[in-house]
Amino acid sequence: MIQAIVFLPLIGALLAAAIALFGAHARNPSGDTVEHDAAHGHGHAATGHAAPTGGDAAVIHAAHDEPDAHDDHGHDHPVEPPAAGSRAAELITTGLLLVSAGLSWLALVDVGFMHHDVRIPLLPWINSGDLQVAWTLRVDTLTAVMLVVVNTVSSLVHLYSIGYMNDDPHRPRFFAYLSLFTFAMLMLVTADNLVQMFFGWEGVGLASYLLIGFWYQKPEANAAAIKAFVVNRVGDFGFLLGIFAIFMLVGSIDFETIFAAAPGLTGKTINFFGWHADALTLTCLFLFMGAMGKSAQFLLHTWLPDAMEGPTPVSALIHAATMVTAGVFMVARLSPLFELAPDAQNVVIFFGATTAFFAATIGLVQNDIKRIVAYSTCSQLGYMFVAMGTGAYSVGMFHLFTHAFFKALLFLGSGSVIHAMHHEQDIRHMGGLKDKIPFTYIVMVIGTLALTGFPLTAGYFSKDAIIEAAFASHHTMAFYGFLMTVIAAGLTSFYSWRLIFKTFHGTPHDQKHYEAAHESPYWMLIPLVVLAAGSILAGFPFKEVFAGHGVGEFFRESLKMNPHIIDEMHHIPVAVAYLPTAMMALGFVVSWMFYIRKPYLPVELANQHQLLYKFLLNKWYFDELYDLIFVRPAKRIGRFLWKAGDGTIIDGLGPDGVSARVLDITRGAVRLQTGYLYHYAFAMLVGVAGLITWFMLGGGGR
Amino acid sequence: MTLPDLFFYLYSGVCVAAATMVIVSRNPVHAVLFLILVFVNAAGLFMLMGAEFLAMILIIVYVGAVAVLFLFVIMMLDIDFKQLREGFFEYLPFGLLIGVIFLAELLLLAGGWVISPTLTKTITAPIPDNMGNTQALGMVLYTRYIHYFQISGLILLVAMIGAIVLTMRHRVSVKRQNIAAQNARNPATAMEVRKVASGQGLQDADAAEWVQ
Amino acid sequence: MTFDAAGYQLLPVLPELMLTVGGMVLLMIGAYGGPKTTGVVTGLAICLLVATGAAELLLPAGRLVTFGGSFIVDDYARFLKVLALIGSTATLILSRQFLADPSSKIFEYAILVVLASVGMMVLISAGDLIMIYLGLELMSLALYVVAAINRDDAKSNEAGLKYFVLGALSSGLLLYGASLIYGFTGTVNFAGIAAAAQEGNIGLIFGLVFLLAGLCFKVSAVPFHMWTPDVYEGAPTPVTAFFASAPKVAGLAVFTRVVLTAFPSVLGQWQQIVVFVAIASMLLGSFAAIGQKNIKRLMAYSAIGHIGFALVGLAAGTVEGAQGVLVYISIYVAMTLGAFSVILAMKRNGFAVEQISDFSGLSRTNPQLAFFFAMLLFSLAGIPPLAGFFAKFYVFVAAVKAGLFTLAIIGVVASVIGAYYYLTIVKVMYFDEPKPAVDPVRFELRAVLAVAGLFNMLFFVYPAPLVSAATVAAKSLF
Amino acid sequence: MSTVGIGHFLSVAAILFTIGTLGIFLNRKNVIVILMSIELMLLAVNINLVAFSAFLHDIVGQVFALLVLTVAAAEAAIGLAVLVVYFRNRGSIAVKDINLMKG
Amino acid sequence: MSASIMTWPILSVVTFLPLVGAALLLMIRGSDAPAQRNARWIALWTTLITFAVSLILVARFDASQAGFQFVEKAPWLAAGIGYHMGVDGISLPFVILTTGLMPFCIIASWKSITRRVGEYMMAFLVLETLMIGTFSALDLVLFYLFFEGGLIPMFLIIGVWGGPRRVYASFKFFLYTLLGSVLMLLAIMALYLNAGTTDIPTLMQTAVPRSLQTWAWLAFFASFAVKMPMWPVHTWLPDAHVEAPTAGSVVLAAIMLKMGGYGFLRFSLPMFPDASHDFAPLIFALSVIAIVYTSLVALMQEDIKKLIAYSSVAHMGFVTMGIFAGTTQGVAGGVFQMISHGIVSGALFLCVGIVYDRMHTREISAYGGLVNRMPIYAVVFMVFTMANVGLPGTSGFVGEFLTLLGTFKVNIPTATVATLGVILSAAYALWLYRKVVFGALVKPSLASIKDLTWRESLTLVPLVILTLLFGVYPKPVLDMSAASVQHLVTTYAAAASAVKAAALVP
Repeated sequence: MIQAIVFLPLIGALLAAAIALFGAHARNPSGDTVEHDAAHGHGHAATGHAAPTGGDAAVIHAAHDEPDAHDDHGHDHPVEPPAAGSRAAELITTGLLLVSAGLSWLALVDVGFMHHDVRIPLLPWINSGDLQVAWTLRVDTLTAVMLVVVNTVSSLVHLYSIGYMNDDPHRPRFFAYLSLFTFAMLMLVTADNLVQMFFGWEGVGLASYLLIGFWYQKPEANAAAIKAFVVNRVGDFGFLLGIFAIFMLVGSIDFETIFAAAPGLTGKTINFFGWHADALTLTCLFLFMGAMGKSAQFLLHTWLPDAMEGPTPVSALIHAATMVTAGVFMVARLSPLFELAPDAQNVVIFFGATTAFFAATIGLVQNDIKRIVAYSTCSQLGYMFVAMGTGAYSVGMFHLFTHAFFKALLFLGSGSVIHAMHHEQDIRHMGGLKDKIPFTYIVMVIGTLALTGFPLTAGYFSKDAIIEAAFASHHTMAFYGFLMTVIAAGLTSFYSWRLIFKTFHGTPHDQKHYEAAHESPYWMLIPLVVLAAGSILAGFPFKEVFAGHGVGEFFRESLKMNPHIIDEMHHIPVAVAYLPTAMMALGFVVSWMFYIRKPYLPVELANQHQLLYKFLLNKWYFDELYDLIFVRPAKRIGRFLWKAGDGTIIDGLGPDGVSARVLDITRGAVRLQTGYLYHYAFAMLVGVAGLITWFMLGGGGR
Repeated sequence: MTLPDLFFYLYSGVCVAAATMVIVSRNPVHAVLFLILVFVNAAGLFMLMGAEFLAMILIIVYVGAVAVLFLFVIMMLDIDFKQLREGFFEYLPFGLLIGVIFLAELLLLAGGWVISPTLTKTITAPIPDNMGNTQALGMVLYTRYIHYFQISGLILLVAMIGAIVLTMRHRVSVKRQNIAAQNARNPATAMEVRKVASGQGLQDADAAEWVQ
Repeated sequence: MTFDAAGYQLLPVLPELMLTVGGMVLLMIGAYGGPKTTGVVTGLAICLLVATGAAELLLPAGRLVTFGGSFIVDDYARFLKVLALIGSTATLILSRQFLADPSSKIFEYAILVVLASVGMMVLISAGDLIMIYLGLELMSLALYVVAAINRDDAKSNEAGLKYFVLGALSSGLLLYGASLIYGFTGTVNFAGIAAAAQEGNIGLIFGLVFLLAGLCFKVSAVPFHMWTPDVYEGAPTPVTAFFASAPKVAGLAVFTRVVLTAFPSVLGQWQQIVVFVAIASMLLGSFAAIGQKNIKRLMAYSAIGHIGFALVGLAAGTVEGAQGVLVYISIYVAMTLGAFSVILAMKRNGFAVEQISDFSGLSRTNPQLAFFFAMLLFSLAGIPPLAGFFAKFYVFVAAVKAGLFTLAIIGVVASVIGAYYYLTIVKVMYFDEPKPAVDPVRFELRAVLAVAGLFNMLFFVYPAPLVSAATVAAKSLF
Repeated sequence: MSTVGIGHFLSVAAILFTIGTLGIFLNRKNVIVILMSIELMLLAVNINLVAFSAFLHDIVGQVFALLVLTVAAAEAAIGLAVLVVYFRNRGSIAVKDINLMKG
Repeated sequence: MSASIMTWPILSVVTFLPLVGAALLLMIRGSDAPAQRNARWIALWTTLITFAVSLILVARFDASQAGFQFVEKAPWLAAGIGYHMGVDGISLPFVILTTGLMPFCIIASWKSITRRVGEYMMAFLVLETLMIGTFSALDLVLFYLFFEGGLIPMFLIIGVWGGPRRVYASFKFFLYTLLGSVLMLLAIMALYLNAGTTDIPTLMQTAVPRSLQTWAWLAFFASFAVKMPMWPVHTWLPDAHVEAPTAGSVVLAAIMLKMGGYGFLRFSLPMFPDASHDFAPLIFALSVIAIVYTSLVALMQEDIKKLIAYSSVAHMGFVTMGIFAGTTQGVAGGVFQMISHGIVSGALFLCVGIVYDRMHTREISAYGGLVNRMPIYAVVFMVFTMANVGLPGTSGFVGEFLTLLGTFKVNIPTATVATLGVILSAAYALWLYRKVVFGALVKPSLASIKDLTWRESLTLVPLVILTLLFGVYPKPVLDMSAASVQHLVTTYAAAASAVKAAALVP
């Protein structure tokens, strides 16, 4: 069963890829014809090609004429017919995913409640000396939860995409990517060792790169894709170092072995660039760095908003529900290590809390509908890390679980809006859509309620639990975490409602698009319904097993919880327990004031605090900062090293310089050969005189 | 100062002075004459050392043959002496410096020679006391040192061949009269009648033959 | 004084006698037959040289000494004589084309080569200073003449003149040295010198310096090399090929024999000289060759460089070193003969071309010629697996073993610099656009080229014969 | 023997030898003088040989000198032959003109 | 002859078979179309048969043994310098890599080489012999022969069939590598004189005096560092790669660079363990510099091949680092990285060659949007780009991971800085991919560019499969070398600990 869950998406991906490739190949002549024609003479070849390339020439032509036409989406010019077998690819991948999702739920029940943990060895992988890495599927409760999240969201996204991508000619490729992503994610969550996890980790990175850059004709998409990959790699840098450190300490990268050996590592130190760091702390920090990259935490978050260049289902799948939670999952998976490294936990809390707050502040002023949701995602991931840092891993997982539903819902809902608005993403151009697309409106409101933690929605349970855990925790950073999450709760509420109000309420700002707006097809609506249901229902039934006393029973060995945190969470002051709800209400009220009641207020506020507004609007200037301190220096150094380092210094002093000197000496040597007899004779005499002088003066004597 | 000493200084003084003149005199004829002077005085030095035969040979061979050969060549070449007058002193200081160092070292060496028992032990052919220099030489030259003699003969042969090869010329370009051949000519050998195809001229092979 | 019959056998000099007498017979044939016998005389001379080589090998084994120790036939002498005779033979073969030219039908050429070969053989077998001098002069006088043998060519004359003047100067130096050695040891015999030189004094060293200066001139080692480029360039190409092969063998042979058998006790002194000369030669050969445009001139600098490498082996002053020298010179002779057969083959419309740029695109117009030449050049550069590599290998092994690390390092660096100009020619042949094709290559050139080229390329397959012969030869010196 | 010892003869030889070499490389005039300088050098060698021979009482030196004399004559002959050929071609024997080839 | 030869000298056959093909090529006269066709087919069949025979080596190889197998011995140059061939787990993968890649090189040159086809093929076949010989020689002089001999055909390949600056590049390549190697030659001689033999297995057992170790190590280092190439002697590589014809680049990157790494493994570590231990910091420093420096330089390249060349330098940095870490993972990773890089960089150069054949330019700026017209090409290129980046699941990851893992145990700062390469490689490789393959196809010159032909697919698809296979299942290679690597590491560690012990004694 587990194999089926994991590999069905891969099969789907391969089939879809094959279809995509054959389709693409069919549309583009291979070079064989060139060679064939060449055999008959080039003159004919040239004219022979003119006809079949006519269509493409048109594309190029169009692209030349309207370079700005690509500002939005690459498929504005659907001149290419969809590849043959597109529908087949869609159905195959989606069908396989649905099967996989169904099986995942079964697995959750089987593992989580029936306690049938499994480890399935598949193949040996990297064996070298004491390093023994094998492909093994490991399913315990933690994994099972992730399987459910991943497969459910993924299958719904697949389904949704059938509608959303309906007029894209490259659908098979899209579905291949989606399924590939799902497979990689499944490999990640079922990993039995760090390296396999890293495989999945990078695999999702690759899939996300491909998906973000799906519209490869868009320069922004390409840039965003690279950015996502490279920033993630920065995180992976840490992850890898973490793996190395663990291997150095434990001699293995198997989870079982590591966890068994972890208690023995306390007190050991590693000399890291002269810093005698506590081994476990350092290792955990390295690993957390990986998590930061993948989960877009503060400092490594910059790729996430840009990743919104990808198609909306991608945003939903990868950048909301699944991939970004990989970091959270990783920390949860490695809870036995983090539990032993309180300093590292503090760092986790700090970054989580900071991200929660920071992303929320940026979300306040953004205008791109997907970016708002993206910053919201960022912020919510911060919440999860706060939970992880406090040792309430199950709580973090709970939020991960619920968040997957409502965030996917929000993204897909946004997609529905965008679809309705003909790929308009700026909320300033929207407004009043609730009448045009009421269904979408309803699900978006549901999602917003869940996100903001409206009582009894899924988010309410998980998010409040996190805030409680932060309050209850005894970590140094815990209070900071508590404070930030509470503030962020209010901000979240504000910007979420802002989005709803500006999109669906008020007056339409773009009449043309507004008139044309239409409800999405059923392919898209069905997933929305399912997710909406999940957003409401995923909380309460699971409250006990994730954040209540059922945790130990449910997760068992898969998480090593802070032993007291759950109890202490239940003994916090009532005021604190109500604080998040209050913040949510406050946010709603302010938002309502700003955007429904007195729409001029935000403008005035922005004008009064121009600096702050700009600061937030420009995302705390992080992109600019990174550009200034990393990207541009790297390029400058690269160019310098190339031209000055390689060119002037190494080649100049090395081969080129030496050869120039050799030529100089050559010129001198040749000049010595004057052609005159007397010079030749003189040289001989000087030679003899020199030698006898050498011996005469005793230099050569014995 | 004994008489031999006096003669030594006379001979050597003239020798060195004449040698200097050989290389500095502008007229090569003068140089040859100075060279002869050198040789004659060197023969005197040989005499002082008891090598009469060599002294005689020096006069006969060098003065009689080599120097005359030089003179002969100089005359034959008909050199424009004016043209030869420049450029002696161009690098003189540096050249002289090297020469002086060179000479100083050689002189130091010359003064350092002493006869030692090891030397006398290694001597292979002591000069017999009971015969003259010429006889002593004659005793070994054609017996013990016959191979040297033969090889020097070969060297002279080479010199002879070389001189002939280099200087004796059968100029190919010069047409010499060959009366017999001319008389033997008849129309069959002197003429050839050819048919030349119109517009083609002589073929290459024909042309080559034609030229010959 | 009694005639010591035991010391004056003629058997050891039989090959020399054969060659001498044969040469005179040929001289008679030529003198009476006139220029039209040039081809016949040359052909017979080739046969004579081959027969002499065979005779040399047929002499009784072991060390034969005659003329009171003046003439030594040992394995060393046999090895080098055969090598020198190969060089002479090959150059005569290569000269056939030149001699076929109506303007240079000079039958004396072959006779001079034969007599020069006698000189070389005397030189190689020389057991005392007088023999060295006589052998050297016999060889050199013939060489002066052949250098200038192209009477109507100003360059050839100039080459002869320069060679003669400098050669005479070097003879003078050598003689002066010989006289000092004689004076300070009381003998001219190598064994006697070795015995007397136990307490090496400054006079002896001076003599050694002068003597080695003269010998360095013959092998064209820096700073006594100055004649080489001009003479190589000016002399007719077959003569240059001759200069580059056999006389070098003889020069190096006597050089090695003198220092190893006459001056073993002052090894420290002559080693300094040899090291200095070797370094200077390797460097100058490598550097100056880069600036050359004329292939013959380039080969001259190449020769200077190669002599430097050969002297590296000698500098070691050991059996290995001598063996290295022998292997080196053997392989060098093969390489240089091959190279010169290519240079001789370079004729366009009957005119010899000798600028490096004339080789442009040779690989397209005459691929085989270009290929063989390229392989020879790589071999000269010392790139394995070609023979040139092994040549360098043996001398450097000897140097390293003798602890001459600096010399070895400078040597290998010089070989890299030297590789540059060989590569330049390969580049011209292979990378550049072709010039008009060269004339069809004569058979004998192709034959020499094929033998030399294949020897170069396939030496590595079965190096044992040459190497073991060289070992035996080297051992006979000690 | 008188006060004039072997050193004196050797010194004369050394001076002559030096003059000979100087003659070769200081001479910018004509090749014939160079040939004469060579003869001077060989003469110096001969004086050396004879001196050593006399003072060592060894005949070898004189034999050597005799051979040197012979060979020197041959050498002179060849040298002059080369010179003649050269002159025929170039019409000059100025040392400075012998410069077709260089570099 | 040794008794261990199994019925026939299989290793020599593999080594010299290509020469037979070259000899056959010699017999082809003329340069007309049929002659060219024959030359191509002869070369292809020769390489294929060689590959097939080399597979027998694999089949008969006993991976559990650390020692040399298929040993052949014959007297040769002198006592102690013999013809001695054999492979162990470290060299066999390289032999197979060589024989395996050569057919691809021949096929890749099928259409793009139209001038002097026979000579071209001959050069490649001779080169193949020399490369196989380098990896299977068990005598230092023999090794040197093969090692250096490779310069000649490569020089001609770059120079005759290369790009516009081919003269500069070929000379630089030749002289640079030669200079490094001649110093090694001196060290070989010193070793010969020390041990009286150049037999590699014997030398591995022979203790070398400490001072000689230092010098010999440096001399070997000079050669191998240039060959690798390591920073700062790497500058010949970009030039050589850029100017070489496609197959030349492939051979250069895929095989010839590996000779350096192989040399470190075969000589430096086992023969000079003390010196290796002493100089490991130097190697670490140079490797790390290479990784970061050349990656940064690669970021700024304007020429596709140059970029890949610089990335090769960076990847070789991982290799040297791993080898001198001296740990099992480091060394095994080094071996694997070399094999993997052989496949991947070779394939990348093939990819470049494919577009070069169509457009005759390697300027990155001349391309863009190829995916629109060349979807299969885009996929293939993507696979290799990702392998170059070191994405898990591709062979590139395994080697990089192992070397870093192995180094981390020994030297944390080195491993840490080297890991930065992971980030930078992603940056330059993806940037290249984006500029060349992604984007809109707006350049008119590219409008009618064609996708892969069957012949091109034939060369690339097996490499794709290998890249992915070794990424997911690297066991065949790792197992093949495991025993030998373990043996190497054990002896090295023993020597190194002896050094440490000696250092502790006051």
